[in-house]
Amino acid sequence: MIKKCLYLNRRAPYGTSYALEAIDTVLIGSAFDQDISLLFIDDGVFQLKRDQDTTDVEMKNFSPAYSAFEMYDVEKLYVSKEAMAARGLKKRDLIVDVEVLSDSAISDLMDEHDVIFSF
Amino acid sequence: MIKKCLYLNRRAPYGTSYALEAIDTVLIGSAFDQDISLLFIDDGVFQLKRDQDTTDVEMKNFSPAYSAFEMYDVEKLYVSKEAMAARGLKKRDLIVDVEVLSDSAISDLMDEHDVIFSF
Amino acid sequence: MKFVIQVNEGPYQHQTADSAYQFTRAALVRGHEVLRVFFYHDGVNNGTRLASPPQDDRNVAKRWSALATEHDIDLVVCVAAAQRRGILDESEMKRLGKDAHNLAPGFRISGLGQLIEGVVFSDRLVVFGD
Amino acid sequence: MKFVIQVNEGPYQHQTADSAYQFTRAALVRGHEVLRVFFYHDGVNNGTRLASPPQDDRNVAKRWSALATEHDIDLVVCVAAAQRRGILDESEMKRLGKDAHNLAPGFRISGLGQLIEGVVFSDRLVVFGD
Amino acid sequence: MSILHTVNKSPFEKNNLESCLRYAKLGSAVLLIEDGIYAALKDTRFEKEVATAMKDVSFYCLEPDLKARGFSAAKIIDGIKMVDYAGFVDLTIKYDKVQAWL
Amino acid sequence: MSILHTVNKSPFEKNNLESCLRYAKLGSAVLLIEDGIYAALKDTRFEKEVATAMKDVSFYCLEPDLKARGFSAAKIIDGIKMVDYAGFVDLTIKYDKVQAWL
Repeated sequence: MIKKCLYLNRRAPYGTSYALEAIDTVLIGSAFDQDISLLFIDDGVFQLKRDQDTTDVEMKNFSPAYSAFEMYDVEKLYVSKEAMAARGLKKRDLIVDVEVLSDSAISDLMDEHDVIFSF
Repeated sequence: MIKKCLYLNRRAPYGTSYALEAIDTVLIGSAFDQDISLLFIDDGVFQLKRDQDTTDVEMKNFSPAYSAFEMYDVEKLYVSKEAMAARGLKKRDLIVDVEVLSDSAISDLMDEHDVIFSF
Repeated sequence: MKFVIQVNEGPYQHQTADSAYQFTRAALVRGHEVLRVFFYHDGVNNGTRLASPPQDDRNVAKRWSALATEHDIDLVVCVAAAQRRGILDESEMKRLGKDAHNLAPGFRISGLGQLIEGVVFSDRLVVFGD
Repeated sequence: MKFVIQVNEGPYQHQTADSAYQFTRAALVRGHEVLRVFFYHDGVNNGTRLASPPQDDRNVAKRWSALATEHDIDLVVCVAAAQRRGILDESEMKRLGKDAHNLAPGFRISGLGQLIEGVVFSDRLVVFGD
Repeated sequence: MSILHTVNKSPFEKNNLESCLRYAKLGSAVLLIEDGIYAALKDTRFEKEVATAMKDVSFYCLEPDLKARGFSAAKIIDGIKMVDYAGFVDLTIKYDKVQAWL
Repeated sequence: MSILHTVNKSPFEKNNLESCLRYAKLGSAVLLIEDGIYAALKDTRFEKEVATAMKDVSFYCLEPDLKARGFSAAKIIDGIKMVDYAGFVDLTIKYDKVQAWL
């Protein structure tokens, strides 16, 4: 049985471990042949910021994982246009190619999925 | 050595255990003969709301402890006027008698203490 | 209806571990099936049998264990989160070369696949977290 | 200068447990005295020796233990918070009638009085939490 | 497909309710639990925002959490419905899926 | 007595910075750490508020946390000073006490 699964990311990276855990869950989810989309809203858009360097905080830099998603057929990545604007982020600041959605398109996206995993 | 200790309460009760833990710390602190003040700002003012009834959530109702503070010579309780107003709370809604302070008086209060315990 | 419940926080610090328990019990009382309760992130800390809360307070781990016994529900602790936080059963203890284990009765340790599989074969996922 | 450091969160879920460690180490390197590190609330979960994080990740409990050995600092786990969360040493295990203990080397279990006393006899309290 | 949105944080402290309301569509519902119940109170800074959202979205409040925090149904914005834990379970079935704003 | 205020939450997510700035007095300082560093960025919704607060209050930003999140000093509001962990320790001594906005 295939379900349309939306992984909803709302938190900044490193401050909490949700971003890291979301990556793990997405990769496991892909092994179950589910229809996977990732959505980044609120501070979740910061997860995709380029140039993360965790040397001095001595934590693991997990941001390269986003570029590896394609190999796992995880190809639908969406970000909120409004969240990007409020945070002064441009598409070129992001580590991967994403589709930028308006808030009303995001409402529709949530609507059409079978299940939402909240991180 | 006596220090002026300010216990700063900013969280709602029950959603997290900080309010409960603050009570424990204040009571222990009083045994050390420290000069103790309690300040309630932001959602911390909700800790003092009358009529708390935790029967259905099956948690411990710790609000009677605020009335017992006097027995431990913990008598300086301050609340933020602005926090009360934003939350629609009046002094008569509170379980204990408190002094209501403006935000600028609260700044001064923080200033004159030796140490701040944040909850 | 078949439910999967996800719990992201440990006991006592956040009410959300209590809410998850109250919801799960109410769903069972209502006659629904709880396919699985999945303890993720700090939620794995619900599964220690070493907790000794004060007599006048609830015992969160024991409450879950009792619910599992009574209703035969599957309490799964995420293995990766549990390893990071020091929650383990006897076989994990041996595998990891540790000298003690602390998993409460009625809980088992398994992978994130159990969450995904649960979601695939259930009607509702309800998440409790901070 | 004499510091007391308070840690309110467990490892991995919140960076604040990392920040507390980095600050403590920097203070020691700077030649200051760290009178005590007090683990409160979920912070007590820093003190389990049963954690096995992935090889490529930091081991938070081991890191604290090493710092305690190297600089002879006092790592105190709040007893009331620890009892609720199942963190205990051998004597607590016996007293509470439990069958295992999990406290990491270099940590000890004591009361909130240790926090207050530390604050009274130090110059700065620095709190790390969520 | 309709959504039941759960909000467990105080709107005074976190942005969860604000984000939720940005995406909650006509026909969906919001259930306030834990510290989220403060958004249901009359006479607060958020009353107007909630009342406006109620034109499109149904609002529910978990009564055990409301009572724990010292409030009763009388202090709640008109039109917000009270549920207990059994009612919470029923809501998760009435709507097609649950989105937890954590 | 002067205060070093530490803020470790994103201003987009929680009200910590807002509360801190309500009480921070002339001569005190704010140190942004962990997710708090997002308040130090140029071109965000909070830039103006921070710039205004800087007239009375010194602002610092923990560089290891800034770098971890993919930003550099070039993206920071002018006048905010960078510190490392050793600098964080020095600040707690320079000011008379530390207030952590958690």
